[in-house]
Amino acid sequence: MTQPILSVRGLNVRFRGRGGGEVHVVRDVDFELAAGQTLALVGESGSGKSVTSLALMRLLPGEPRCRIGGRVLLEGRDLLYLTEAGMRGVRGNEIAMIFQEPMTSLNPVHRVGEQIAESVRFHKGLGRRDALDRAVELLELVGIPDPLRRAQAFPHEMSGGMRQRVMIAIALACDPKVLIADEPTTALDVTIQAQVLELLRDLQARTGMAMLFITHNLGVVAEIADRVMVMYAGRIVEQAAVDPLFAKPLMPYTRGLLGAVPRLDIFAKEKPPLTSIPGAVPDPAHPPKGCAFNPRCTHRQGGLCDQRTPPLEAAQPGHDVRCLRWREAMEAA
Amino acid sequence: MSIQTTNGLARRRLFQLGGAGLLAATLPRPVLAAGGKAMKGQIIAGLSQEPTFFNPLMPHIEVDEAVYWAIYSPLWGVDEKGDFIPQLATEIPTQENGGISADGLTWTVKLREGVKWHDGQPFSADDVKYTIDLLNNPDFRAAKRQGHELVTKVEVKSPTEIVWTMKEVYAPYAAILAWTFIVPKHVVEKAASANDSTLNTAPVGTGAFKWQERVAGDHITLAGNPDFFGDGPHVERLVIKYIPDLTVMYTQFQTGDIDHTGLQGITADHYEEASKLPDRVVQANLVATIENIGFNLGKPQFQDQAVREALYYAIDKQSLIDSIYYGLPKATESYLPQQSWAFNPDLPKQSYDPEKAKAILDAAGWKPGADGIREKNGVKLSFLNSTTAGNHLREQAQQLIQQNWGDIGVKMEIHNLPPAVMWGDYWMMSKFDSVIVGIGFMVGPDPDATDYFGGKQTPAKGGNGQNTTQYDNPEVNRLLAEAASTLDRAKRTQAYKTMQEHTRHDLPFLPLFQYTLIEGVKKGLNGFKASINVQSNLWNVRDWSWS
Amino acid sequence: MMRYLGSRLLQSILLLWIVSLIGFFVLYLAPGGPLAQFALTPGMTQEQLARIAHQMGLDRPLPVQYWEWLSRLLIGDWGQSYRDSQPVLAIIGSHLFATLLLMGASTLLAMIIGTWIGVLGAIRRYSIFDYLATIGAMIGLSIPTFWFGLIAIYLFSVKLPWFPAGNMYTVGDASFLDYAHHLVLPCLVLTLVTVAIWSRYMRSAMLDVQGQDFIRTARAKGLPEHVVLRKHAMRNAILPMITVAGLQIPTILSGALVAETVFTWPGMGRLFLDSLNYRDYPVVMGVLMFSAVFVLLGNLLADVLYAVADPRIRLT
Amino acid sequence: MSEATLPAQPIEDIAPAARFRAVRRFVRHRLAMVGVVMILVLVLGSFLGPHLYPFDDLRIDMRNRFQVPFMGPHWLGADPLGRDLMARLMTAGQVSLAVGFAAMILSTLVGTAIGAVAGFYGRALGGALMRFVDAMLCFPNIFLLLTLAAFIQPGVWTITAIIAFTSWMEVARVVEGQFKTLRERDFAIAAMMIGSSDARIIFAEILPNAVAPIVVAATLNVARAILLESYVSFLGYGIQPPLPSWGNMLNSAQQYLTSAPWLAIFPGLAITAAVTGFNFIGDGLRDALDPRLDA
Repeated sequence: MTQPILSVRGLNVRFRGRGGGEVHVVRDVDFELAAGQTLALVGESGSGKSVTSLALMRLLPGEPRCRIGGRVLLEGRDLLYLTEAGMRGVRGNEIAMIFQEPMTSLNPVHRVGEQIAESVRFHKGLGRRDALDRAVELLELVGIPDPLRRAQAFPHEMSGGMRQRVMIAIALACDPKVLIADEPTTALDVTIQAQVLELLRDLQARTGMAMLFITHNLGVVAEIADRVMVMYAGRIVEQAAVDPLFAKPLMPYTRGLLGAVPRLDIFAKEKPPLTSIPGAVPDPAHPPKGCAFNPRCTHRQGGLCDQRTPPLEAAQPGHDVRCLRWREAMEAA
Repeated sequence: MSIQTTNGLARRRLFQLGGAGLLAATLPRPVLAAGGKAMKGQIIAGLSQEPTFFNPLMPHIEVDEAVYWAIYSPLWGVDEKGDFIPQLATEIPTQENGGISADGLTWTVKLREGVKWHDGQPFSADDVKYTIDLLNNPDFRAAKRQGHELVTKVEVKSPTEIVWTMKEVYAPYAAILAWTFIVPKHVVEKAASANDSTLNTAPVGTGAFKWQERVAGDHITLAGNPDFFGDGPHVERLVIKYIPDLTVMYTQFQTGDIDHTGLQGITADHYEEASKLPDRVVQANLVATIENIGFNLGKPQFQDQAVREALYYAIDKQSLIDSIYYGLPKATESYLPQQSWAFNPDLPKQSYDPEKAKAILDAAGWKPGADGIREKNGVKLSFLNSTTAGNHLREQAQQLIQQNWGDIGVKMEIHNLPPAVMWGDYWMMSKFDSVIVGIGFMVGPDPDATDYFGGKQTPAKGGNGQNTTQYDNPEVNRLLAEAASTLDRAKRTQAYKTMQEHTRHDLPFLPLFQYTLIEGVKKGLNGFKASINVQSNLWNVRDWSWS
Repeated sequence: MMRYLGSRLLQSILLLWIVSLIGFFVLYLAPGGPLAQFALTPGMTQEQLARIAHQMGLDRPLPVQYWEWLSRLLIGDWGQSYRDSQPVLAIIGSHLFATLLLMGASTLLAMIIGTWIGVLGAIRRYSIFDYLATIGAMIGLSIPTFWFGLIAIYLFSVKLPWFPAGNMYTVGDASFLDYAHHLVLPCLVLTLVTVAIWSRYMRSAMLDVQGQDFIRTARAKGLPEHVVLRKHAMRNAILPMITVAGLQIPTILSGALVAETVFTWPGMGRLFLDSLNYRDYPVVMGVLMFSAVFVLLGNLLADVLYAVADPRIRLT
Repeated sequence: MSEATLPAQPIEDIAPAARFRAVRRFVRHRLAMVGVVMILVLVLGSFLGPHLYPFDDLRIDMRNRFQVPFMGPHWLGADPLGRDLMARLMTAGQVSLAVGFAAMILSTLVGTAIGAVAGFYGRALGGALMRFVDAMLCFPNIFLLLTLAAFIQPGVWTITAIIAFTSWMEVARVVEGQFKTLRERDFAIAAMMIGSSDARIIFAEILPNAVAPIVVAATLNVARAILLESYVSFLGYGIQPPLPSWGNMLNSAQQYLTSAPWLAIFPGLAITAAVTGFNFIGDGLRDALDPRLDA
């Protein structure tokens, strides 16, 4: 692996409720991200993926409502120790982010050109005119036809796919080193999804930026990611390159997720039955004892899984897993 | 007058040399206008109600009169002593001077020469005839026709002489004329209907002040009339300021924002403080209004004279006056103000004697029932008492009286109404049980009160008047008629005095006190004279001047 | 747009008609009448009063009177005051300035203060400030305006003679400063209520907007907080406030009536009360209709402004 | 920052548990509890107080007129007729609170009925009713109230009636909105399918689901009614003396503002406390019954 651009060590996020109790939503997350690389962060809703990404951007509410611990190193600088002004210089400039809901992520009262230009003006010190020119360029880059006219449009005058392209244009405005894409395709039609993924891949190839791709859709992961990180109840439970993970998932949860993906793989010898994971993500305020997944786990072993919290162990080089019984899974595979 | 004129003329020449207009506008010196009057400064008079209507012949409220006295002139006015003073007429017609014929039916009035209306038109006998005829015109919305309707024929002998004949001798007519302002024929005639003439909003008169402007809801500005036929005016401007809140009015008097507190004056609770103010002159003057409790004699509770008498004994009148009204009003037994020439000072004085009250009721057969309320033949001594809502002091008085009467086993409930309801059919058609009201019973400066006490004057019985208590005493009726139909002051006085004895005895109303109006003027403002004979103490504002 | 305005105007006219019906019949059927005030004029008699009532047309059947009033209104004749025989519109006109001055000044003040309290409360949600502002607003909404006015007079006019207790200006000194000096207390009193309403709505609008995704987008762009706040959050939070402002007009008018009474401010509210006391029907009806027009136009204007300010809205 | 980024909360269900949760939320609402205590104190004070307090509210005592609070036999001082201010405040409290409650009940009934009919039937009838509501809302409420007050003989019941008549419109609007949406919901449609009568659908099916906003509006209406009563009484059109209400006590205190300010201060505090109390409760109820409207 090349020198990482972004390196996250021991990231912890705790929220304090209004009642005073503390909820630990992200626990000891470590990962690294290199230029040109795409890391997928996968998990169900409520697993802590989005909080992780917002924590990197420091977009979570400040203390005392939310405490972030650990280190987030961007080319060696710890973002968690930057001043708020310093952090603003990073956001949208060195790390950019696109969100799940293109329908609501754009400000309805400003023209899209202005919303793109705003970022350039602030970070690059461009004048109003120049910034707008740049916005038009970006719109063209993200494949919006007639960009000159579209720059004058309001968000509600555009379709969802278009708006997501605008969001991407905003994110790319300052040539960021890292792009965090938080479920960028989830809210879109399937055909549009493919186009947007294609666009992201294409742009990444052109700019060489690193991408942290957050999704709950493993189908999308296979399309875009180099490595995959599976998150459950605030913890990384499995981490590997795409192929080994898809080929040989070690954590029952990952297997569950894979089982929940409808496959259109016509070459598969035998179609495995479509399964789903019973139950729901645990309440982070009251995590179960032992392995967080144990109440839903089909491989759960009483007296073990509900007693001990499993550590993250390297099953193979580059393939980490957090399961007390991964060896059995390994053998079975 | 003559000295002033010469002096004024001399000065005027002086001013003309230097450009009178410019100087007059910039220098705080006496302004000398065409008529050669010395007018200096302005007077700001505060009133707690707003004068809004300026045709003096049409229905209006008391406060409007403040403006009328400044703008219009009657044939003769009446001063604070009750004497008539010639205004548009050169003398007061009497039988002695031949102005009134021996039979009392023909009046001849000589008018002042050279009087001009504010718009420059000359005043003449035609205007007087027009005014009297207009009052008798059935299509005209006259405020009152009393007296005028007895005039049968009006003849203009010359521009300065007018003669009319009356159906019968009617003594109060001179007094009524003292309150009848003459209006300009040429102005009223212009309107399609006399009801809608420009006089209603922009009056034109012959008085000491000319109409300048009105800012509705705020103030009225009148300008000194340099052509006024009499002495005065002595100020350039009279501003009548409407200040609806008495406390605010007092504050503004304190701070000097207003020079005079007019109608409603200073509240009693501020009197002591006000009289100590430096550079202010504060007077408490008795006015013609008599506070009284009126009984509806049509109701069974009040038909027994013993009840009315007992109720009178049960009122702690002196405490009421002393504590609620700060001792300022004067207890009275009559319907007339004590300044009136017909006032009878020898009426028996009421005393607070609840025991006697109880005894009277016991004797008359009004025995306490199970609930402690007295009753007789199924009639309970329980009734409502009404007044206009919002009069705080009177509401307190009501509550005190309520308690006084409760002590002798009489239940009085307070049932106050907004003025627009109170003075409607409720009052006029005698729908009340009892009321507590302040009424000026006189007709102008004349002690005639036929309207209030004449047996035929009860609207509820189809009569034409305001005898809403439904009082009907044949002797009183006779005395009232006799007094009105003679011009002999001595005979009239005797009749009214006897009549007051009757009302004191019969008690169709319980006289409580004669009101005091506390008015203040700034020191240095001369000429203020309180008078019970008019409805506004601005009546002689033409004579007011700054030292 | 034109069609929208047309239909709104039609609707407003319908509403005004209902308003006129309610107002007219309630008023004319109410006991008492405009002539009662003359009853105590010396020499006034019942017969005379009846004659005057007849000449004024007050003895005709109500529907006839209503029809006459309405048909005159339709050709722009609002009638004449019984009290001072001026045209009703002229009377309203002469009182309008005072009310507009008071309403305008206090609304402006309330908007500025209320907006800031609301915004600060929203961005420092659950802070001491927010808590106090919330309680303060609730109390502000609960204090009777007139009482607050009385207390204000007692404190700042009686005990500390800083401000005049009433009137709009001093006779003879109608300078700007003099007006301003008189305006302070009534404006303060009227502002109290509106500021409370304003800050509450502003706070909730801000909270609403702050939860929106586009605010996160703006932050993710690395924009400074004040830009996020002004350009993105407040710009959007202001939108519902336009409607709120339109809907507040009746409340502010009511407040103005009370404040005008306490401070003897020569405006429409006091005109209304005085006219009601005298049963000056044409003026009372005039003020009622005028305020209804004012309210409806205010709402219409708010809707139009909303459409101008929010590109998503098209008036159809 | 939005709550949306917090881990997902369990979804609200419509089971009795939700009702329990609403009660719990209400009880935990600090301001609402302050409000409850304030109202309890005022209600108990007004209705029980007179039985424990040594002075009568109507007894005139000229020797003690204008007695300053805490400086004589009368705790909170005495009025111009020497009547005990505290006793009068209690009687006035009975009147003002009763008017507030009664007006609330009346306005809620009227508003609910009209709103329900308008929302349920829609179309011409509903439209006509709602235009009437709109027209009523065109009047600034004090203007309307005063006009109506001129129409009636002021007394406790008539004042209550006209206050109710000027404050039912908001309830009607809320209920109409609720009915419009609820009648399209499954349970209402199902009821219509099986041929339930309109009355049954309105009262048994839809109304219970619209109770939360009605309760909130009703609570706030008590506050409003108390305030409105004080306004009309202050302006001289409301409850007439000698029966005291907090509003008319202020009316008569106005002229003694400089010499006896306590006559104005205490009734004003009482009104403010009562209105604030109900507003607090209303706010708490809104938060408790409808967590989405968290503002």
